[in-house]
Amino acid sequence: MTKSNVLQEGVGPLLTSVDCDAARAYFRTQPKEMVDKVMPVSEAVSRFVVDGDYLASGGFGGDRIATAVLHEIVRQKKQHLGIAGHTTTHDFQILCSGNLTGRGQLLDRVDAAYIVGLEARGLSPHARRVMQSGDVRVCEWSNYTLALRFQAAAMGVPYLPARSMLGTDTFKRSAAKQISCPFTGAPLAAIPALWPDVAVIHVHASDEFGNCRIRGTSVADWHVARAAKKVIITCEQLISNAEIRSDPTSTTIPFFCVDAVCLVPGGSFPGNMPYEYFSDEMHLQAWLQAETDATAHATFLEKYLFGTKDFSEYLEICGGEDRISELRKEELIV
Amino acid sequence: MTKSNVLQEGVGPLLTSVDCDAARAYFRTQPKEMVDKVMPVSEAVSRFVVDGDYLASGGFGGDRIATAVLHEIVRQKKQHLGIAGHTTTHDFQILCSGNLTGRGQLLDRVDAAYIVGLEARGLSPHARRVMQSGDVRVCEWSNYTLALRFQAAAMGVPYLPARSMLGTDTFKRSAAKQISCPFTGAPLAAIPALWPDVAVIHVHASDEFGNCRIRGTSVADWHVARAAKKVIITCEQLISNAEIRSDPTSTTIPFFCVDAVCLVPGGSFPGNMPYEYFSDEMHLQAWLQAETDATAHATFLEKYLFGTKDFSEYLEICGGEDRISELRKEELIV
Amino acid sequence: MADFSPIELMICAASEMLDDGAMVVVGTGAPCAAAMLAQKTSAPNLTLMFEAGGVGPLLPRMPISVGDSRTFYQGLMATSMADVMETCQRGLVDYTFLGGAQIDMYGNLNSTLIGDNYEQPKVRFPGSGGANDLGSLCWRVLVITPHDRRRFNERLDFITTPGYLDGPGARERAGLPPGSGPYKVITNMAVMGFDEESKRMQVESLHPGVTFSEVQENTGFELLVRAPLETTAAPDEAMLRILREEVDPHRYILGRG
Amino acid sequence: MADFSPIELMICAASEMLDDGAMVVVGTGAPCAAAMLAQKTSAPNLTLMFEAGGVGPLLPRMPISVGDSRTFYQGLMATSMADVMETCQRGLVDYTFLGGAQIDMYGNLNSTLIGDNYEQPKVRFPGSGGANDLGSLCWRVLVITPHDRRRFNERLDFITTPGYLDGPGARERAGLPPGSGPYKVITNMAVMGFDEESKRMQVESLHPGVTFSEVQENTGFELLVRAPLETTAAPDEAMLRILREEVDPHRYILGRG
Repeated sequence: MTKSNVLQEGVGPLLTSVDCDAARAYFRTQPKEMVDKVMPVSEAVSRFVVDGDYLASGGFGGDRIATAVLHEIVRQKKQHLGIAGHTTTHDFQILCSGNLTGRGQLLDRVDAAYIVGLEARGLSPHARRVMQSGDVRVCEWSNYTLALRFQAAAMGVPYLPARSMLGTDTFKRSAAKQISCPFTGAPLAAIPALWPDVAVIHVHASDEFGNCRIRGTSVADWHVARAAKKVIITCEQLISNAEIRSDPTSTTIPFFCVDAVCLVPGGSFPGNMPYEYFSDEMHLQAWLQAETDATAHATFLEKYLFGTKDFSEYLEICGGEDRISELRKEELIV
Repeated sequence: MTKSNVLQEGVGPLLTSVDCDAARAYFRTQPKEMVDKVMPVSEAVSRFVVDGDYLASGGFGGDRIATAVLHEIVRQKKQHLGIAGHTTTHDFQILCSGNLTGRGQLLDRVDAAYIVGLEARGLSPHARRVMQSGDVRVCEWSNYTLALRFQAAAMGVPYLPARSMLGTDTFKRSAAKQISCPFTGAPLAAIPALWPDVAVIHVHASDEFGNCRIRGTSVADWHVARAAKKVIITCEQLISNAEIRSDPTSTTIPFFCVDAVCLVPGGSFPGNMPYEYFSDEMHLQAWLQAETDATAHATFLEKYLFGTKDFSEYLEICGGEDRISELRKEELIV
Repeated sequence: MADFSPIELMICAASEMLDDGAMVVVGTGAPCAAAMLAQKTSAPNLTLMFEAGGVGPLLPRMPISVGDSRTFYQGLMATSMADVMETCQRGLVDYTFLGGAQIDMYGNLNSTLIGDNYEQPKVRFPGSGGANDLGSLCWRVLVITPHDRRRFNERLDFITTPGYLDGPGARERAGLPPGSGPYKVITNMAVMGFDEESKRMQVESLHPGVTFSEVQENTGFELLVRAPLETTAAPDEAMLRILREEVDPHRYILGRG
Repeated sequence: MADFSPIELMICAASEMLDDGAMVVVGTGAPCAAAMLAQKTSAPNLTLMFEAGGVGPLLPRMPISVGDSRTFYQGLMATSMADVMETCQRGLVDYTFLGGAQIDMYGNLNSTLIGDNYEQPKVRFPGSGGANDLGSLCWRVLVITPHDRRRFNERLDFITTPGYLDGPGARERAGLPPGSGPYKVITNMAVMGFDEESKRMQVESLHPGVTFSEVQENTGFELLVRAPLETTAAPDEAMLRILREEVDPHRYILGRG
């Protein structure tokens, strides 16, 4: 078959398959009954995250992130995972805790649009060590083109065209191709589809079957949830199916995309959860600070992550409901 | 520039330009201030619908349609319009009232996915006469690919790939092209972007600037509103900007896409408006029945359309608020 | 044996083809009745979707339009046409129901026009609507249609929606998803499937009292026969009662059949 | 003349470049302050957008993340990253603000890495984020950055985000939208634009008290000069008061400058 249309191509590694027929065959066989999918985070991670899997982390790095699932992935010492880094910040930093800390290698490949940084908060020294070690395969993207990769997968097509990335080293180190438009002849970037093995997404509310609502910006999660082969939802609130049915316009993710539903109030902590609580900047700064020194980092991770049995214990030593209450006030201040 | 990738192409006419640079240049110069855009339907149509324009009609044929604008386009005897027929039913039938009725030629080109029919209600004899006359240029599409054309335009790219239409006469009579995937080599349909000159969309609520909310299915309107060069909104309700700001997640169409906002309660009549009123099946049947006979049709159109000065007069002779009240009950019945 | 009309038999036969836990995009009329009946009998976990964006409604009444508010009444999600179609394209949707003015031996469908001049057709029909998309992208296509020679045609005036096109491998060569295509055709005379090898239409069961030659006489192309040729199972009283009393009490569909 | 800090001057200069009625995608920090200041002074009808999906917020405080809830606090719309980026790609967005570890004479930006071994970089930065998209798709790119030779580089270690690439016509040849590209670079020393013909960076105005040779000394490539070379307008008291009291009363940004 001809691929004669390709004018240039990036040299970055394609870390996942672009075979939409294989994805179709997978989705065909997945169960689609409305069954109760509520389970603890530990069960969701042990059942649905397998060594070698490629992950997508919902939200926007430190905003509406599924912290509990990310922690549990590190606690369960999952190995050789891939990750889609479309503005991954604190979520990326959490996963990096499984690299270069004497627990094997959690991350071994990264599609990078935004990694190692925490936006205005600065860079993560440990995430930088991981990414400078040479142990992790990297492919470059931009936030939009990485979002577009999920969109292509959600649409069930092998690629989508865009006018971004062209002419830069970001393109050269990506796995995109430059093609010419079949209508105008103009150059376009062809952005390959990305079907993650697992997506972890924190939402405001879900019913027991996985019909979910998100308030505020959806970032790329509408497409991520549809693109991923397995989806673990954590939610602030479990609501009834009748409540979902009372306003179907508000459903962002339908049950047939979802494999596990975990009730985790405060679950985006220390990240921001719109309309619920603001980010805990003090805790995030303490984490960044700890990473500047190897011993301090080990002690910090032992205290907060490896030494805690679950997210609620972590939240408790971070100040528990009192701290969340303060962050609720912060969220609601005009 | 090379277009060597094209394996096959439809022979249908491309009724609009696929030049995304020209569309960019247009959108750049459009005013984007938040100004009061509330005006009567007659003013919106006379200002924003120009002879020769290509229209997109929001909603789904007989569901959430901008009846008042469609009537006014016919009343103002606009000529030589194009229309995107992605399940156009009663809306298409209304526009056909400007063809073969001694008032020149309102429609002269159609991108057809679903035209001349009214779903379970049967076919429109007059719309069929128009489409069988040979006076109207036609290009075939499917509902999804026509929706995808709006999506491509909304995204600002000249085409999007799909796995639909391939192998059929629908493809042959379309303006799509068959290309090979730059990643897998597999055949795909390339669906060209469509930027309508004007879109007419009925929504539940808008503020004076054109920030709109839609409840229920959005059909293709999210993309139609973003693709169109000019957008005329009719709404059941005008709400304050403060109300819009109280729940930004509910905004479907932002003000910068919108040119005119017209308050038209009952504005989807005789179509269905979700959560408001059901379709008036008696009136729709009467319309279909009238079309079976030329004289009866002329009389019917004179009474309901040409002889009325605006939508509220039309609604009045159809039974006015009493009829809407009945249809409200019908909508809410379990 | 219970007493039933041809349309009742067609709806009951179609409903039994829908697996529990499957997803199906339905239209108005008989397909919708078949899906509702399946939900109330053998497939309580069947998820209904409508092409304009309605997902998982608790249907209070038959929709009149596949975009009307009944298609998402107490639904799980009210979304866009593209979301529904892309769910099909992604490979999640098991079944869809389609119809048309003409069907050929490969299950290709015509709902666009009659005549040989495209520019000035003898009869213009609505066109594809969502049919081409659903027939391209869902795994299995079901057709419920009256059986006569005018419809069951050797050669379509226009292929609106792909069946198996011109035979084995043609869908895949065109770029349509492998493993998808026409599944069953249910008429007032028989149930037909498609031969695995030739992709041609074959009779699988005759309705009670109908002979094969009657079916062949009403078909404009040569039908294959699957051995053993069976008799379509008659619906039982319980199923008919649910169809008549719960699915279509106002006889919107049953009244026409 | 009013007393002001370099960061105050940079923010005020940037704010005056934003037309009323324009749309701008902003990040956190100084760009956000400049946009807020413009809204409160010369451009009340400026629409702010944030790449994670926030549109038209009434910003109560500076966002810490371009995805945090402040970016759509009392906003006009809370949408997706794709919607914002596609609004840029469609041609509606006039301005964006970008930064980076390195910038060259064509306004290309590096925010990916330092070093010559991609697999094992000396320093790994976050990468493009939305920068490449915004720099490709918005009409005009503004850069607010400290001025030193380490940043203003002859040759970037990595072109993360396109400026004018390698000169006139290069953006268009690559497929980037015609007529788009770097617009102004605002530093603690000067305001620079880009020469229409050569697409090279040129000094347009020097900040009060700064000489051209000081600017050139702190720049790793040859700067052009637009004639007549002007002095950057000093912000007036009213503007400074609004910046200090209304835009950044907690000195989140001003405190760093």
